[in-house]
Amino acid sequence: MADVSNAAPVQRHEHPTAAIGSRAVRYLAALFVIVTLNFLLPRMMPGDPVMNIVGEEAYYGSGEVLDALRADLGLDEALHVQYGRYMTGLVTGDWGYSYLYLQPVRESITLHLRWTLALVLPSVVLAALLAALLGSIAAWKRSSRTDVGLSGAHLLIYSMPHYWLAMLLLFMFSFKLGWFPLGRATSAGASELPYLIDVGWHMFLPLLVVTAFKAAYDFLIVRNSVVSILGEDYVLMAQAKGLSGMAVLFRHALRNALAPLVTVTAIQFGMVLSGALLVEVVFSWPGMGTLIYDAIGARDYPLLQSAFLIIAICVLIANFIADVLYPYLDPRTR
Amino acid sequence: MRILKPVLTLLAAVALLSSGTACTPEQPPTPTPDDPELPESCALVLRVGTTRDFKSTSKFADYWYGVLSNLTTHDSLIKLGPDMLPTPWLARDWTISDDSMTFTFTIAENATWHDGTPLTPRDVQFSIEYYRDRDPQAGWMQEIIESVSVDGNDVVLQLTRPYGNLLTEFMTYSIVPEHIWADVEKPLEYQGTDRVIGSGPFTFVSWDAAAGKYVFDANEDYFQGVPNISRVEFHVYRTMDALVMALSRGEVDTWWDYSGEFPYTHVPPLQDSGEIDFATATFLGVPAALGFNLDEGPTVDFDFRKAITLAINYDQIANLVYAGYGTAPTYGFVPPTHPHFNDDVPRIIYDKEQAAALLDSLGYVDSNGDGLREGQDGRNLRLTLLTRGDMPGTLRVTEMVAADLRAVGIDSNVRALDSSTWVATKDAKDYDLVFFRATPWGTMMHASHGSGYFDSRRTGAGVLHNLDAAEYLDACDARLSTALPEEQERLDRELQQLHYEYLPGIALVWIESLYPYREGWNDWTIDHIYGGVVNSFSWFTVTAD
Amino acid sequence: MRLASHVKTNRLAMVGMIILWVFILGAVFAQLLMPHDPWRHFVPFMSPSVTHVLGTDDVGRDIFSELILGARVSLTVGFMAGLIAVGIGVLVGLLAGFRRGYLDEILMGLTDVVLVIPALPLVILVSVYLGPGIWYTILVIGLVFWPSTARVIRSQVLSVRQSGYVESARALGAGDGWLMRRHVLPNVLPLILAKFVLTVAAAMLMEASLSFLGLGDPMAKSWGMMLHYAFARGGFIREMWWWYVPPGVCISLCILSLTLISFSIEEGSDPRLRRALDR
Amino acid sequence: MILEVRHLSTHYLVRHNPLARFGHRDHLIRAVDDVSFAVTAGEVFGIIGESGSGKTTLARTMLRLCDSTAGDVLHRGRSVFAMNSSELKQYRHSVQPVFQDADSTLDPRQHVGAILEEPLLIHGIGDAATRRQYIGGMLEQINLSPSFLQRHPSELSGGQRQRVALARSLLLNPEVLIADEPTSGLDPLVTTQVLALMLRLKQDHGLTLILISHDLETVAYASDRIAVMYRGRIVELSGGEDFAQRASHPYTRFLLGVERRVPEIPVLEGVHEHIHGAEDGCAYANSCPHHLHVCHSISPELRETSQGHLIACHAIAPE
Repeated sequence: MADVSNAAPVQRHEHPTAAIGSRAVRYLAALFVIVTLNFLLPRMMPGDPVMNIVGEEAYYGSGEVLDALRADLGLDEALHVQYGRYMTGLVTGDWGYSYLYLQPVRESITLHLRWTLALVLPSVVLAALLAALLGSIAAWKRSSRTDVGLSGAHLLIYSMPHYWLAMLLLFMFSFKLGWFPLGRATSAGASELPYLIDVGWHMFLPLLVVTAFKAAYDFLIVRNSVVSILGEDYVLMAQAKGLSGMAVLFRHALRNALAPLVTVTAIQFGMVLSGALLVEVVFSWPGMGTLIYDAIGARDYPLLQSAFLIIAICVLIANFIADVLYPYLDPRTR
Repeated sequence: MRILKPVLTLLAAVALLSSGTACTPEQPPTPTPDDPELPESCALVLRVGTTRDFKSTSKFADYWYGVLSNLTTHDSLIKLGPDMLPTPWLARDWTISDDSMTFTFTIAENATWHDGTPLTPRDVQFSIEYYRDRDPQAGWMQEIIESVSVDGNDVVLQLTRPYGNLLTEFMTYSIVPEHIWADVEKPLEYQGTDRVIGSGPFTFVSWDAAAGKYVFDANEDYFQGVPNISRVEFHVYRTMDALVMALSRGEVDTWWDYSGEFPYTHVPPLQDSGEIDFATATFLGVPAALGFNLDEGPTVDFDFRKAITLAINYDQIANLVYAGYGTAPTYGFVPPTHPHFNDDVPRIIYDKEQAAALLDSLGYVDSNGDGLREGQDGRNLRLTLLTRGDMPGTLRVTEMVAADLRAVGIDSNVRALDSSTWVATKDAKDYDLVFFRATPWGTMMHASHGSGYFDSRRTGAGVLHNLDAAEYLDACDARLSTALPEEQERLDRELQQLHYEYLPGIALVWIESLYPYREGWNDWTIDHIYGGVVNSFSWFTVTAD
Repeated sequence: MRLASHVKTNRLAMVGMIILWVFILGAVFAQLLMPHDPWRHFVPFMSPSVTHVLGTDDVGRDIFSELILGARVSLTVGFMAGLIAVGIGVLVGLLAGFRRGYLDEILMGLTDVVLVIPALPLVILVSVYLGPGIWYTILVIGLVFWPSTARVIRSQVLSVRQSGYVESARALGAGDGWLMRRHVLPNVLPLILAKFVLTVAAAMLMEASLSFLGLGDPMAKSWGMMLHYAFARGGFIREMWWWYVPPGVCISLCILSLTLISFSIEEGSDPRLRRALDR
Repeated sequence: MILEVRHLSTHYLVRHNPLARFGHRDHLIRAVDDVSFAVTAGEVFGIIGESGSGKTTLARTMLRLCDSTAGDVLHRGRSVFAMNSSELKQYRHSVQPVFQDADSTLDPRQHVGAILEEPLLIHGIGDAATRRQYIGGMLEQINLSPSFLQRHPSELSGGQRQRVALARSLLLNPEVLIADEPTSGLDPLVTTQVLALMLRLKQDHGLTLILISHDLETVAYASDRIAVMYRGRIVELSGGEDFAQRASHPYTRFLLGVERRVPEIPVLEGVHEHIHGAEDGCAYANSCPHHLHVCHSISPELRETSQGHLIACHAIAPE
C-alpha cells in the first residue's frame, strides 16, 4: 500500500505493481517499433536477395529476367508500399514467401519454432527445478564445502561460452565415445515411440548445454534469495519454534525464492531463445537459431522479419506474464 | 508448501506440454512414403556426407538440390566426361552446323520418366523452352535460341547467332517432364510432390529436413542400365568437423560437394583412422584468386599490378593453406586440367626485390622511413583488400597476401564480408584487390578459361567483370561464336595469353583435390565438374567389397 | 572508499581482481611477453614443445603468442563496448529517473523496445550489415547492451531521488544539476561500476560468439577468432586441445573474474542494489 | 505576515492495478485539505497532529517540494507556486526546513564538513576560507567540536545528526525555519536539548519558526500559536499560552486527554478507508462523542469563535 509520507512530489502516485494497463500500451508500442524495425533493418542491408536465388554462377545478361523476378517477389515497389503490404500481411496471417526455404514463411517458422521450443521449454523447466534444489541446498549449507563446490561449479558454467562447451561435449560424447549422434534432431524413418526415443537421443546433448547455462544463472538467484530470506526474523522465529530444517526451507525460504526465479525465467526467455542459437548451430538442431542464421546469410527478408518478430513476441509475452504474475508470487507486494 | 504445489504442478505441466511439441512427428515439407525396405540380396547402399545447405526438393528454387537432382533423378542431354569431352547422355548423338548456328540432338529412344511415361523429344523441346521462359538462371537462352523444333527423334535448335559454348551450357540443364511442368507458371514456388520426378538413374524416395537426409533408390528401368548402387543417401552436416567425425565413425561412406575442395586441414584425422582412402584429381577451378580494380586506384597501372603479383609468396600459400597440395599458377588463370591449356604463358614467380624495384620506379617510395611506401600525395600507400569473411580458407590466404604486401611496404585494409555484402561491394568496385574463387563450372562458363570472370559485359554474383579491353572482348566473342575445335583451341590459348597481357586477375594457387571414401569401395570415376567421386559415371562403375 | 576496502576484504573478489590484472597486464605488455611474432609462419600443426609452448596453428603461427595478443583484442572489445553500453545506459537511466514525466515514458519505452529485441540475432544482423571490423563490433555490442543498465540506474535514481538527503538539498535550493552531480551520481556509482563489470563480461562473450559464427574481424585476433579458426581449420577434429582449449579457458576465466568482482561490488554497497541488479 | 497558507490542498491519486487485484478502485488521498493560516514574523507557530494527519505533506507543500492541488502559499505576499527558478532559489534561501529523521536527510557518502558546506556552495556564499569560518562558528553554536567535520553521518549519534541538520539549515541565515518533527526518534533528554537549542538559535537569529510535531508537550512548550490537524484539515487554532484551557474541539480535547473518543477505526487504516466514500462531512464525526446529524453530511468550516481562537466544529457554537 502506498506510504503517503514518502510519496514522490507528483500528484499521481502509482501502485507498486504499476498500472498494467499502461505497461500493456508500452508493450504494444514496443511491438510496433519492433515490427517497423523488422521491416526496415533487413532492407537497409546491402545485398540483393534475387542474387541468392539465381546463384553464384548465373549469367543474367540484360537483367530483364532479374527485374521480372524482383517484380514477382514484390521487391521492386516503393518502400512504403512494401511496408503497407507487410503490415496487412502480418495482420491477415500472410507472412510472405521464403526465398530460402521455398515455402510460405509461416510454415518454416512454425516448423523451426517447434524444434526450438522443444529444446528451450524443457531446458527452462529443468533448469528451474535443478536450480531450486541445488540453490536452496547451497544456501542452507552456506559457506560449507557443498556450497562452495556448487557455487563454484555454477559460476564456472556461467562463465563459459555456450558454443565452446557444446563443442567439447559433442567431441567427447558423440565423437570420442559415440554415445550420441553428431547432430540434427532425428535420424529419419522412425515413427511413434521409436521416433520419440530417437528425438530424445538426439536432443540429449543440446538440452544438457542449454539447461546447464540456464541453471547456472537460476542457481545464483535462488541461492542469493534463499540466503537473504534465511536471515530474516520470521524464518529465525520459525526455527526457534522448532520447525525442522527442511520444513523451514520449503515452507518459507524456497517459496520466497520462487518469485524472482519465475520473473527472471520469463524475462530471460528471449535471452535463452537467442542463446540457443549457437547451441543449435553446433548440434545442427533444426530450430529458429539455425533458421535465423541461414536467413541472414541468404538475405531472406520475409523469413528474417518473421523470425525476429516471433522471438520478440515471445519475449514480450513472457515479460507481460511476469508483470502480471509478480504480485501473486512475491509475498512482499501482497 | 501450499504455494509450492501448484507452481510445481504448473512447471510439470509446461514440461509435459513442451515435450509434447517434440512428440508431434514432423510433417516433412513434401509428403514422403516411409523408406521402403530394401531387398536383402542387392542392398548396396551408398551413404554420402555433405555440408551443402539443402532446403527442399525443388530443383528450380533450391540451387543445391538442383545440382543434386542432376546427379540422381534427372538427366541432361550431354555430360562432361571424365576426359573433359562432351559425352552422350539423353542425347545419344548430336551434330553442329558449320556456321555453329544449328544444333541437332538425337534423343535416346528408351528413356522413361519415373512415373512410367515415356520420355519423348517433345519433352526435350518443352524443357528448353521452359528454361528459356521461366528460369531466371537461363536468361541467356532468350538471346541465343531462335527456335526449338522436333524432327522425329531429333530436337533441332536454331540459334540467333553462332554460339560455341552451347554444348557446355547444356551439360547443366536437365530435361523435365512436360506433363508435370506444362501448367506450372512459377517453377520456383511449385510445391507439387511430383516435382521430384525425372528420368535419371535414381528415383526420389524421401527428404527429412529435421534429419537432413535425402534418400534415392536405383531406377530399375533406367535406359542406360541399372546403377551398381541400389540406394544412395545424402546426409547433410552443418560443419565439416561433424562430417569428418561421421566419415571416420562410418556413418557415411564418402563426401560430396559441388565444385568444392575437401579441406586439407581435415585430412590427417581421416588418414589416421586407417579406414579412409583418397582419390586425387587436379582441381578444375581456382580455389583462391586475386582480382584487380581496373577502373581506379593504383591498380589501374599494369606495372603496379605486376608488382603485386611479384610480391606474393605463392609457395607459402600452397604449403600452409593447401597443405602442400598446391602449386604456383601461371598468368593464364586456369589450371592445366583444362583442354587447350597454354603452357607458353609464364608461371608467376615470387620475387620481392623485383616487386620493390618496380614499385620504386612507379614513384612509390618510403621517404619517411616508417616501412611503408607513400604515393605522390605523400600519404601511405594503403590498399583495400576485399575478401569473403565466411570462408576461412580465403581469409587465411588474404592474411598471407596482406603480410606479403606489407613486406614490400604496402599497407592494406582488409574488408572481410559475407557473400551478399561482398557481391554488393564488388559490384560497386569498392576495392583495390578482391579475393574470389573460381568454381570448375565457373572457369568453363562464357567464353571459357575463366573469361566469364573478367569480361566487363557480364554481370553476376561471383564475377568481377572488370576487363573492357577491346582485344579481349573480341577474343571472347570470337570464342563464343565458334564450335569448330581448331578455332576454339586457338582462341582458348589466346585468352590465357591475354590474361597475362592485361592482368585483370590471377590465380593464387592451383591444387590437387582429395576425395575421401571408405575402404572397400572401389572403381570410382572422377568427374571434374560434379564433385569428385560422387557423380553420374560412378553410379555405373563403383563396386564394393 | 568503503567499496575499495570491501573488495579487499572479500577473498573471492581478490581472486577475481588478480586474474583480471594478470590478463590486463598481459594485454598491455603483450609485445614483451610474446615469445614469437604472432604473424610469423612456422611449421603448421605443431604439438606443444619448448619453443612453442602451445604448438602452432593451421598456418604455423605460434599459438601462445596469439593467445597473449588475443587478450589485448578481447579485453579491448569488452571494455570499450562495456563503456559505450554503460555510458548510454547511465545517461538514459539518469535522465529518465531524474526528469520523469514524458521524457521518462519515452526513454523507458525505448529501453523496453531495445531490451525486448533478442540481442544475439540483432547483433548478428547489424554486424552483417556493417561488415566485420573490431570497431563496428564494439559499437554494435555497445548499442545493444545498454537497456538493462538504463533500467537499473533509473530505478536506483528514483530511490535516491526520494531519499531525505536529496529532498533536503532541494529544499536548500539546489537545482537539478547540483543534485545529480553531488548526490545522485555518487550514490549510483557503485551500481554503475557493478553494471559496467557485468557488461564487459557480456560484451566479451558476445564478441566470442560473433567470432565463432565467422562475423568477427579476421585481422584482429581475439580469443573468439582463435576459437573460430581452431574449429574451422581442423584444430578441433585433429584433437589439438592446446589450440581450442586455451582461448576458451581464457574467456571463461575473464568472465569469471569479472563476475566475481561485480558480485562483490554489489554485496559491498547498499543492500537495495542487490535487488536492483536482479533485473 | 511572512508566510501565508490559503486554502491549500494536496491530494494524491492512488491507482489500483485492476489485474493484480480485481474490484479495487483508484482512490484519492486528501493529505492536505483546504488549509489556511498565516504566520507572522518572529513567532513560533506550532502544528500538531497524529501521524497520517497530513502535517508532513503540508510542510513539503509549503516548501514546494510537492505540488499543490489547490490553494496557494504566499511568502511576503508572493505566490510560492508562481515563482521562477531564481525566485524559488531565493525563497529557499529564506525559508528552510528541518526534517524528521536526520539520519536519512544526510547523504551517507558525505562527511559533516561537506554536508555543512553544501548550502553555502549552492548559494555561492563566500570563498573557501569564509565558508570554513561560517561553518566553524555554526559548529560552535550547536555545540559540536571541529573534529566532527571529518565524520560521516553513520558515525554520529541521533542528537548529533539532528544538530548537524539544524546547523545546515541555519547556515543560510533563513527568516523562517519549518521544523517537521525535529525531535522524533530522539530520547527525552536529547529532545529537550535540541528544542532548547532551537529556541536559543531562534532568538539569536531572529527566526520565525514553524514547529510541526505529534507531541503535544513539545509544541505547547515552545509555540506562540498552535494549529491542530486532523486528516488533512485544521480543526482548531489558538494561542499557545492558554491552549490547554481554551481547547474546545472534541479532537483537541481527546489529544489533551480530557475526553474519550469512540474507538471505531484504527487511525492509520482510516486514512485510506475514509477516502472511499464520504467526501463531505466532518472527518472526526465517526469518532466524535458529540457528533450531530449534520456532521456526517457537511464539513464544518474553521470559524473564529473568540479572539484568536478558531474551531471547525458544528457542535460548538461561537461565543
